[in-house]
Amino acid sequence: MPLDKPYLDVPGTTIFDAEQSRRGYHLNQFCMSLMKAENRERFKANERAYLDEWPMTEAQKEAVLARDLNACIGLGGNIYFLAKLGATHGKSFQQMAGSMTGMTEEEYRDMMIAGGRSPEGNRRTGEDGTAQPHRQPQGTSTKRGL
Amino acid sequence: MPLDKPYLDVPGTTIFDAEQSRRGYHLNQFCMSLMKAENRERFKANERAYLDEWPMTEAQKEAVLARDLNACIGLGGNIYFLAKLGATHGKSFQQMAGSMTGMTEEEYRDMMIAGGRSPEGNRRTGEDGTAQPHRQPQGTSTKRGL
Amino acid sequence: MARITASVYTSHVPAIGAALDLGKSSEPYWQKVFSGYHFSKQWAKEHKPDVIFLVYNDHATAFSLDMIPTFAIGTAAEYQPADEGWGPRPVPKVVGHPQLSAHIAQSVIQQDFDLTIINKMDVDHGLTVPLSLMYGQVDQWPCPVIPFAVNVVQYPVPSGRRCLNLGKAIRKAIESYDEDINVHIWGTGGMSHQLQGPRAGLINKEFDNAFLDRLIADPDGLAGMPHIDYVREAGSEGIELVMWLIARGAMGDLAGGPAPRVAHRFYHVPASNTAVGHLILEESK
Amino acid sequence: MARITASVYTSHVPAIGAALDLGKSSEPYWQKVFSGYHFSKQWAKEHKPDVIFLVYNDHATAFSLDMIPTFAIGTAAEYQPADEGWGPRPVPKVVGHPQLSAHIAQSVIQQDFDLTIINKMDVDHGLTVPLSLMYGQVDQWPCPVIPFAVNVVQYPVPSGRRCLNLGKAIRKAIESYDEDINVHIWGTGGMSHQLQGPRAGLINKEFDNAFLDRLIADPDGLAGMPHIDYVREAGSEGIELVMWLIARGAMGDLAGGPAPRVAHRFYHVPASNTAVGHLILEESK
Ligand SMILES: [Fe+3]
Ligand SMILES: [Fe+3]
Repeated sequence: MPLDKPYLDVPGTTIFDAEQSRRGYHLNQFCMSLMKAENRERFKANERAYLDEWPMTEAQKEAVLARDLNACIGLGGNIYFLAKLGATHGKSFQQMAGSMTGMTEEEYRDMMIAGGRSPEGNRRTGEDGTAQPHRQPQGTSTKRGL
Repeated sequence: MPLDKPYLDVPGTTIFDAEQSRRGYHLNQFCMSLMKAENRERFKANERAYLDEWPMTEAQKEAVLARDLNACIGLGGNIYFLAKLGATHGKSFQQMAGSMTGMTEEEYRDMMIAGGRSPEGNRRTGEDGTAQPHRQPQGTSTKRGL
Repeated sequence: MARITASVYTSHVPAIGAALDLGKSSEPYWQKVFSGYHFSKQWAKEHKPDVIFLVYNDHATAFSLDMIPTFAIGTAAEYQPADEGWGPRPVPKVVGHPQLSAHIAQSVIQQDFDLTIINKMDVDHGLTVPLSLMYGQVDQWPCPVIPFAVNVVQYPVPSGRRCLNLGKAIRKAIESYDEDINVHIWGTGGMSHQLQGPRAGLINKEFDNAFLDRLIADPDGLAGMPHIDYVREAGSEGIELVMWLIARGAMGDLAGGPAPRVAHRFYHVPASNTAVGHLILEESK
Repeated sequence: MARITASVYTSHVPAIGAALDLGKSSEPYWQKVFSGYHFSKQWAKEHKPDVIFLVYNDHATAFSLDMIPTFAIGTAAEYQPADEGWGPRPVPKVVGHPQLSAHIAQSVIQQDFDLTIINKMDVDHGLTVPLSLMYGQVDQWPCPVIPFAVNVVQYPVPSGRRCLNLGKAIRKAIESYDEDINVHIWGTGGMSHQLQGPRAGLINKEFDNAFLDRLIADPDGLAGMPHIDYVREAGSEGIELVMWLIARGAMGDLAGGPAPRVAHRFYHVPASNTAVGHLILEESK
């Protein structure tokens, strides 16, 4: 029997397991490089050139350039690595998380102040909660990425 | 009760435990640096200057300069790290091991070909085997270090 | 003989660190968070440990994908606050306790926990935010800290049961240390939160409060909860809560002693994306 | 379903690699060593695995004192031969098996072994010398290899019992892999040797041969031998022999099957400072 992945039916959620880690290795290691101030400067000066130093896929590079965190995660990125990308552009974890929902910053912040997203309807794919695929995007943001 | 160190009564033997590791941290990390060819060249060009880049004790630096591996081990060195020092000077593990016994290279090699050092009398300090403190140095080598 | 006298549990939300560091702590939003730690700061003054054993997770800071230890114990003399991309937090360096940590490493490995020993690493918000919450803005932390990092980033992470048993092993290790010192053990991370995808922002107050109840009164039962329940109920990053079981496992009731005393309990939503939970348990005298 | 069909045990003396690499293998001194592997090379041609799970120890090569994992599994696509100070060995790069190794990592961590996952490392003589001994001088190794590194450098190292149980867990992990592949598991290091101090050069033929006997017929009893016995009897570096118990633990008799068949056994003193031991066990059909 192959090993269980009981987490594949959680809506709007990608668990960072060995398979995702393999897929996202270079994308995530690129993000780690942004922990050095001089690398952040180099990246900001010419993003494309900096990305081209890494053996990432074209899709990964485009997702980074678009700050499309959902796309990054789909391509093997992990939020703790991607956070370095957000940090490089002065973004907070709240802005990063919100950018993946379709909500504006205000909409997302207000949801959190009101108690956050309910787990009701969001435990399993096929229910009717706010995180389900058929209810995306959730807000009125017109921004594609972070 | 403090943790057991049942290995303190083995003659002629230093077990590399956390305490030794702490003592020898910079000495061993210096050795690791010799895994890069350019560092080996820099070290060979001016050993003292290279050593002074490391926060090692003076005793550790002197033991390295003298290639005195027993002294290095007493100061927290571990043979697998020290091997990089020997390798830098083209020495084999057999030459390194032999250098710690007082034997010449030939004497040590001949002992190994004859079946190696017997464990008899060498299991516990206070017995009368060849590794016991009162029988050092064992051979006729006049070299102090490796 | 060293002894554990208390365990402390708290979320370690990075935005809390930022709020403190950027002088926003008097804003009403953050006041609600910090209000839960007023008692704790006073308690911390009255209950000063000699060493803190601090369980946390590294957030892709010291450990990249090149090397992912399940359990890593710091045995270094000191640790610098990490640059996580915003620049290092302006907090004191963390002074370690090489001797005690090496002792614990030796004992716990001999109890069949396969630790990775770390002599050089920077520590991220997972470790420094709890210190800030308990001690505020100081020039130096009040005592040495032993960092203990748990992998909760890449699956599979260690099970709740493994974490509880590890706590028991840590207790044994500390109690076998030959010096009369007072140790606090902290469990950090959580509570419910999710930082990714269309489900970002998930919060589950019922789950969190039940978790606190069971952590106090039924840690052994709680340790049996599978990972998938954390993910489904508490969000993908809610899995950090397994780390609280390590600290809980080190309390005396799980070694046959009396139940610990609840000195303080606090729960608040939100801090940034996260539900903030906080608990102080004292060993009964 | 993947299956383990054989386990191979061998010393991994660096001087053996040097003898091969420097063209000294026809010298009488080395012929005595290599004679023990003639059978093995033929056997290796007739019993070609799809993957080798290779248990070895890193000799302060990939792991400095900054980070010392007790058990580390490689999940990378490839590994380069390391420069240990003499320049890299002129041997092929080692191709990994990311999918199977990630599967094993997941399964074994869920069986409560606290592995460190490694995605980038160079491999030293501990891994490449056994490959050279079994496959000779080749342009590429005949199959992918999963490196599994055990800390036997800094004490405490894992116990024999822990190693045997880890082998059992690895067997379960491999048997749960959903592809019909043939896996060999290798245990390397040892036999008796000491590389340090006035006791350098220690060799204990009686101990080594008894170790081989018990490894074959009484692995469970052998697993109970404490570290101090290895040190006293087999020299400070003889402790590497605990790694053989990992490979042995993965054989079917410890999961209720029949005893393995001894395909080959060899013992010789010396290679450089070390007693060379070698064993091939096949699963009974
Ligand atoms: Fe966290
Ligand atoms: Fe070795």
